[in-house]
Amino acid sequence: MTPQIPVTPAPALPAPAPLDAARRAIARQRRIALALPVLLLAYLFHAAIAFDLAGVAGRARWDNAVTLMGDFWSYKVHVTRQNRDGARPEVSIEGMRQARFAPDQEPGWVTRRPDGGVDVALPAGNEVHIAADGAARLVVDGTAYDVAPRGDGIAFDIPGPPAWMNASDRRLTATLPGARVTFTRARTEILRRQAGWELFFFDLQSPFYGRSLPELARLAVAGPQLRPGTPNIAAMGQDFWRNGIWHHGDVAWAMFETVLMAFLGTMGAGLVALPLAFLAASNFTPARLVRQVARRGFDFLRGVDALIWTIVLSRAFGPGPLTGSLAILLTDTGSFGKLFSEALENVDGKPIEGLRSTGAGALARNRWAVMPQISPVILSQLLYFLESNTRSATVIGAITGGGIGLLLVQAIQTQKDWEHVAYYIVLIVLVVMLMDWLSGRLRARLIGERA
Amino acid sequence: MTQRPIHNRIAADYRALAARRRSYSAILWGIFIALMVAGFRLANARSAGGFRAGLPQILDYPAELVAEAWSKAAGLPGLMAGFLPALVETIDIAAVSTILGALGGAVGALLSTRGLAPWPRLVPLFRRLMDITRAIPDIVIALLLIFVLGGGPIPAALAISFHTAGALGKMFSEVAENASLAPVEGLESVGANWLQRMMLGVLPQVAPDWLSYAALRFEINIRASAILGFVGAGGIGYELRNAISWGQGRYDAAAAVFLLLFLTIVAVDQASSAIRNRLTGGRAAR
Amino acid sequence: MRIEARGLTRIFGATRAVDDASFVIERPCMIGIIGSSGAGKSTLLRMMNRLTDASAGRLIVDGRDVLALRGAARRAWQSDCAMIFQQFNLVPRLDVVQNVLHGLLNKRGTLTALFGLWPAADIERAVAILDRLGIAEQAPKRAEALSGGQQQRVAIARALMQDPAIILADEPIASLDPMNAQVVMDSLRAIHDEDGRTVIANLHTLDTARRYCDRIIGMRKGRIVFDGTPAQLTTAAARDIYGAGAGFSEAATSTALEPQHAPARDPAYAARLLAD
Amino acid sequence: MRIEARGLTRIFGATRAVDDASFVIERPCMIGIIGSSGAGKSTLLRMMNRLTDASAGRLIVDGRDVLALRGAARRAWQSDCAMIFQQFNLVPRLDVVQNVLHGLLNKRGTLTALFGLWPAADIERAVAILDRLGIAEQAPKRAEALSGGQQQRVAIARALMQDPAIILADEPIASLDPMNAQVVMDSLRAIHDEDGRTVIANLHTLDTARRYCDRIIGMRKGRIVFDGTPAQLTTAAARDIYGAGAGFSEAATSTALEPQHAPARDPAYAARLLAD
Amino acid sequence: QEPITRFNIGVLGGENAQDRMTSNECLRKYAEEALGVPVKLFTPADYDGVIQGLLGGTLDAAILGASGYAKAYLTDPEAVEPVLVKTNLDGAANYFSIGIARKDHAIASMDDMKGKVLGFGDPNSTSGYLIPAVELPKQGYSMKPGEYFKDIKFTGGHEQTIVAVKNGDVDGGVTWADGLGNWEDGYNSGALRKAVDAGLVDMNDLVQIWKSEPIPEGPLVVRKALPADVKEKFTALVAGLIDKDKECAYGVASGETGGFKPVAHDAYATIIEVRKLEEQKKAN
Ligand SMILES: Nc1ncnc2c1ncn2[C@@H]1O[C@H](COP(=O)(O)OP(=O)(O)OP(=O)(O)O)[C@@H](O)[C@H]1O
Ligand SMILES: Nc1ncnc2c1ncn2[C@@H]1O[C@H](COP(=O)(O)OP(=O)(O)OP(=O)(O)O)[C@@H](O)[C@H]1O
Ligand SMILES: [Mg+2]
Ligand SMILES: [Mg+2]
Repeated sequence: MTPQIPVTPAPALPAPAPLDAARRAIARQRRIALALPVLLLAYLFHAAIAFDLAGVAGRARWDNAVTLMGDFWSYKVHVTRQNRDGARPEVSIEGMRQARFAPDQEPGWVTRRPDGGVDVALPAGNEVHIAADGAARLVVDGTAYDVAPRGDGIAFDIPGPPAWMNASDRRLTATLPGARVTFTRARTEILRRQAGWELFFFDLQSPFYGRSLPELARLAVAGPQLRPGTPNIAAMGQDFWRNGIWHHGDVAWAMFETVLMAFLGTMGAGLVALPLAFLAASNFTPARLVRQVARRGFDFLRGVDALIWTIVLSRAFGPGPLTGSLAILLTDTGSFGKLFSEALENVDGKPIEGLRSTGAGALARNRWAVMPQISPVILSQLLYFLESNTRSATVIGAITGGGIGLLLVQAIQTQKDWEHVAYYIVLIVLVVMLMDWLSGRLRARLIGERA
Repeated sequence: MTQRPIHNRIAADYRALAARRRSYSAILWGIFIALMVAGFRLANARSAGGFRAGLPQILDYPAELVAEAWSKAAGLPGLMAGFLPALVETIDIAAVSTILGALGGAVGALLSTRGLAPWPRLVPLFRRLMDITRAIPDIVIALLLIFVLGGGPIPAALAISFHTAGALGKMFSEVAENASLAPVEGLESVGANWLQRMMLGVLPQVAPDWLSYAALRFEINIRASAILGFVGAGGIGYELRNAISWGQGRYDAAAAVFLLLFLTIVAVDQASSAIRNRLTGGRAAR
Repeated sequence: MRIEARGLTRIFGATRAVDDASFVIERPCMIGIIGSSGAGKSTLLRMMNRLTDASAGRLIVDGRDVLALRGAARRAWQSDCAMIFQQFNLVPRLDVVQNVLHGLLNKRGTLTALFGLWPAADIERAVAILDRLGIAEQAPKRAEALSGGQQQRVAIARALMQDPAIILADEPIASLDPMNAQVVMDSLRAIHDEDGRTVIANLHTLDTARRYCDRIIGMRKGRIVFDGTPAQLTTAAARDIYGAGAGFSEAATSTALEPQHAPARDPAYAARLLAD
Repeated sequence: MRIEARGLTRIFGATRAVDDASFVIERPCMIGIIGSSGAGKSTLLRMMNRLTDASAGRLIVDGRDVLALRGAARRAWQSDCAMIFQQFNLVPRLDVVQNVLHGLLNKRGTLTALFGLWPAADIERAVAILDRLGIAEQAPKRAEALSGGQQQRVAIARALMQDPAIILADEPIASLDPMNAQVVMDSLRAIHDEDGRTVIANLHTLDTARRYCDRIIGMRKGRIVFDGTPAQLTTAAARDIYGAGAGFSEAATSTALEPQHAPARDPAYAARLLAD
Repeated sequence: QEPITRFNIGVLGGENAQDRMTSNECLRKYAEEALGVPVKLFTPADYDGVIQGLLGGTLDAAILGASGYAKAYLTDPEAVEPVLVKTNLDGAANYFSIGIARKDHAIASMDDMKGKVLGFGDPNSTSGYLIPAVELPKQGYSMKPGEYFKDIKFTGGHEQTIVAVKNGDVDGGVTWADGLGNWEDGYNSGALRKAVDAGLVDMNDLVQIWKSEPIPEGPLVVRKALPADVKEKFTALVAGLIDKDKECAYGVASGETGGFKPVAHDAYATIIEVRKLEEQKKAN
């Protein structure tokens, strides 16, 4: 297509003014459009340097991340032999005393020898054999390595240990695919990684452990009572709830405690803040001083984070959900006070004047002309905060209060049970999403607002 | 006299309606009060200290802190100056995470807003993803990242960004939903690609509201980054934790950090609400 | 009831919004107050209802100065002296009946007022009044869902609910279209005719004042410059009130639907309104 | 350029918005599409511009089916086939020149538009086009600050900036007052006359179509029921298109400023427009 | 003194909250039997939570760290009194601060740390900061950053210190161990042992570069304001726990133990002095 429009620039233009104006307009836009990203990038660059991004990237332990990710969905079975007393090797999950396998429960890859020794099969065809006297033979890719505990260390004869082996005369660690084997004079330990959240439903003490789903379903409706006197379905519920490893009952309580803190804190703050908000609203409190005091009070309550309030209050109320609730209550009284007083300042004065003209008293005016106007604001703020406080309550609990946050943070800090961490995170995310959804629904129902 | 039955019927209907409404709200209030009372009693019972016993002691701790800080008041300005770098780090964390989070949120919002999304079928997927990022408390991400990256500001900034992206994404998307599609369609008709349509057709419309939400978020993120300091993610929160957990003897430092943090939060709060008011011309952002 | 204003004055900063206004109302009648914008009409009515305090002067009603009342006595006077506003001043989110019942807030106890536990008789009366004004069907709707004319009638119903001796109306039809304006003015007139209440209405159009009122008060710059019957309100007098030049045309202030239309003194209509 | 529509069809749920529409445009001309609301006029144009996908049919332009184009090729076609909307569809917060320059989005890189890196020649051309449409003075203003008629001319300027072979206009004057409507229609006609571009405009008034178009297509319930010259469009034919009874009066669809006004084929005016 | 209506025990330690609850559940039961009032366990996340609880009177008993006891004592000498201390299997009631470094960094002792970076844990920790910060300068290693060590960093906790040493973020670090058992296992208990068991480090890669004087184990404290008979009963219960229920005693002591033996305030006089010293240093 050939342009048929006769476009001959400058000379034909009647006046250069519009063109100049247009050029200036474009130039201004160009300045803004270029300056903004440049400023942002410059700032981020500065931050990257201030934060030592390069150094951190260099020091990042991606292998830790891999371990962590792996631990999220897998567990380790420990086979441990105490070399001191020559005891029988024990097999347990994550080395936990409560999760020690009874002889008949032991996994198939552990084979007991009649003489008291044990053979352990590892992934990728590797094997460990431990003799009754503690002397061990490690077979990796068909090559055998012998290690024996001694009085002052361990004895082995391995010229040029392979890369997966970390050996000294006191300790030998073999990091193998899906397994780790450690020898010291005190103990020989084999860890084998298995996928899944073992014992999630029933712990080893439960008669329902190790049964398949169809089997459990059958037991639930019919079949012999595995715990005489209790129907199987009830026994299953009890065993699940009182699971000694995953503590579902306690976790549920902790989760509930977290939601409780959020609920009490938010709603309590709403109740406290509402009357106070009138003091901070210029159209209800003409006295400047009172208003300023109220406002600065709100700023103070809000400016001190809930977490710090928790610390301040823990002296008076001790550990437990009460402190957390009150801390949320204090902070949110500040937030609500501000929000509500803003809502009050924005109320339409006409209905109030209408009521005043009928001779209605101040109480009646506030009840019938002010409340109907601000109640939608109040309600939607309350519900909005309820959801976000569920998250804050997790953090508060993590630091002093209790609840699921405490379980989570401690599980992370002790760096032991990552699958529990994953469990808690999933629970928290689900509950927060549920609260989000619920508060959206309630808002939509009660105020008729778009959810 | 013929109207009597008519307005009697209306009055009766209205009375029935009012009674229904009243009982509905009475039930709601009843449930609410019952929940509050039961919840409070439960919390009271599950706590080490009781509400009643604790109330008179509520000022013990602050009094202790203030007393010590007061007795060493002369040193406070010096202490505060000493904590400035940590404060700057906290603010940097908040700023970086607000920027990154806002960028992420903007992309998330555009991907998950009906009418704008380049892949309309994936809208629910992106929405759920944002719900999830929003639901994970930043402290969790920070703790996990500390495990990989070591302590310091970067895990904190990443953790807060992650959460911010989800939170802002939702708000941005609400704004974008109300944006007029006419300019977008206009641009589509000239053959503009998706990026051009969004940047030129949507962004100018939503920018004031988006910026105002981002300003609000910056304020929230300052607190968040101070809090993350508590778990070893650097910044002023770390100093505060050290001072506070040492207890007596270092309450002056605690007071200094606390004052600094409080003043910052109040200043940012005021600044952000001023910015928001200017951007949205008085429309409250939330 | 005798109402006497003596030297009513209200000063806002440097402006004398109402300046030494005096008049006597011997018996119930319908009074229109006219005047250009800023003449002080609203301020005068607001002083009478005690929404605005007077700077000086007295308002003597049946022998006592209502401007001196305080607290509960003042509110009791307000409940006896209803006010209707240009912008209706209803509570938009509440339903019509609740808005009407607000007229009783002064008379019922605190509990009723706080929890909205209205006696059945009150509700019936509210609906009856709404019916009288032709909007009973709207009773359960939210006030905000109604048209302007309907909302103003709800406001009138609230005023009637107060069962007041005097109804003050501050430009009741200024926000309404001509059609609704007529309905509202007809209602006010009927209230005066049938219930014998004094109605004082600020009006911004001459023809409305002429058509509906027994007596017209003209204000200019805060002062009462005219007080007489519609017949006495000549174009020259009007020009005086509005401070207008010779080019003044009455039509400029008109909002009438049909200028020829007669005031609503239709006996049949009055009978129907009286029926409750 | 030869444009041929073959059996264009678009189905929304159960509605056949456009049903088997076929026509051929052999050489540039100005075409008006008329039909009552919901007849499928907009859908037809939107399919041609590829804003809406067709359910069936082909649109063959110079031998290739533009409905089959995807991605960049599709956008290239769109840039060759400008569209003007009833609601202008400008970016309200951006200034007029930028809105006009958007016509080049498909031809210049994304970065150019984002950072305002427009070549000087582009800006000159944009201003020249604005000048041709008589709104050069508005160039630095925000689009939202302009009147409807001016905004529509900005939209036309954007279309011209695309330098398209075809201009589609979807009820370009429906939101405008008669005065502005005429200016806009005059501009469209001038563009056809002077540049030789094909202009296809949905029009909701018969007289506009008659006055400005060389050819009129009538649609009814998605189908093309009329295709001919204005002369062939008798009142009976119109009645057919609008599915109206004998009471049908053309005036009902008229928006003309003065019905007697001659089409804008005033040579002096044309010369002025050509001046740039 | 009025009789108590309930008895709250605070439980501290490096275990996660759930495990702490489980391992102290038996103590709770015994205490309920002995005292005849409801007994509850609380597991705040850090030292401070327990100390605040004791100071505020919401907790009645707890096992504190030595430094934690010092803090409680310095804040309010009338709040709590130490009654018992846990002993190791060998009967000693001590543990140690241990300096560690990477074997391949050619650091064998603190003498090799000159100009290197030293990592501490939490500044509130006895072994992770307080003790080394006092002992090292006495041995001639100045604590002022830049004087002897190139820098001194707080990693935030024992686990983090170990990881930091392993990653090379710091050249040496200080953490705790009971000093019993073998180095290659990370000793019998302590932060090192936990890290080794978790697979975070391999002891082959680490060397011990320093060991502190014995640090007294933290005491079991009870609130001073408690009625004397309650104190007596509870003390007697814990003191006799090892004979009554060995498993339970292990759980309460969070590890193998030789039982609990009486202790008095004097045992912590040094720690309190150290803490005061540290405070003064901070003040200057
Ligand atoms: N609250 C107030 N504060 C200050 N000045 C006021 C106030 N109310 C009224 N005025 C002033 O008093 C004068 C009279 O106002 P008023 O509202 O009574 O006039 P009006 O006759 O009702 O006018 P309009 O027809 O515009 O309602 C005006 O100059 C107005 O500006
Ligand atoms: N996006 C859509 N989804 C569903 N139905 C649609 C859509 N767009 C148009 N329609 C339907 O297709 C039919 C034709 O619509 P179209 O907008 O093309 O008519 P029109 O002739 O332009 O009418 P108008 O003069 O009102 O603009 C109508 O029935 C309309 O409801
Ligand atoms: Mg007025
Ligand atoms: Mg259309």
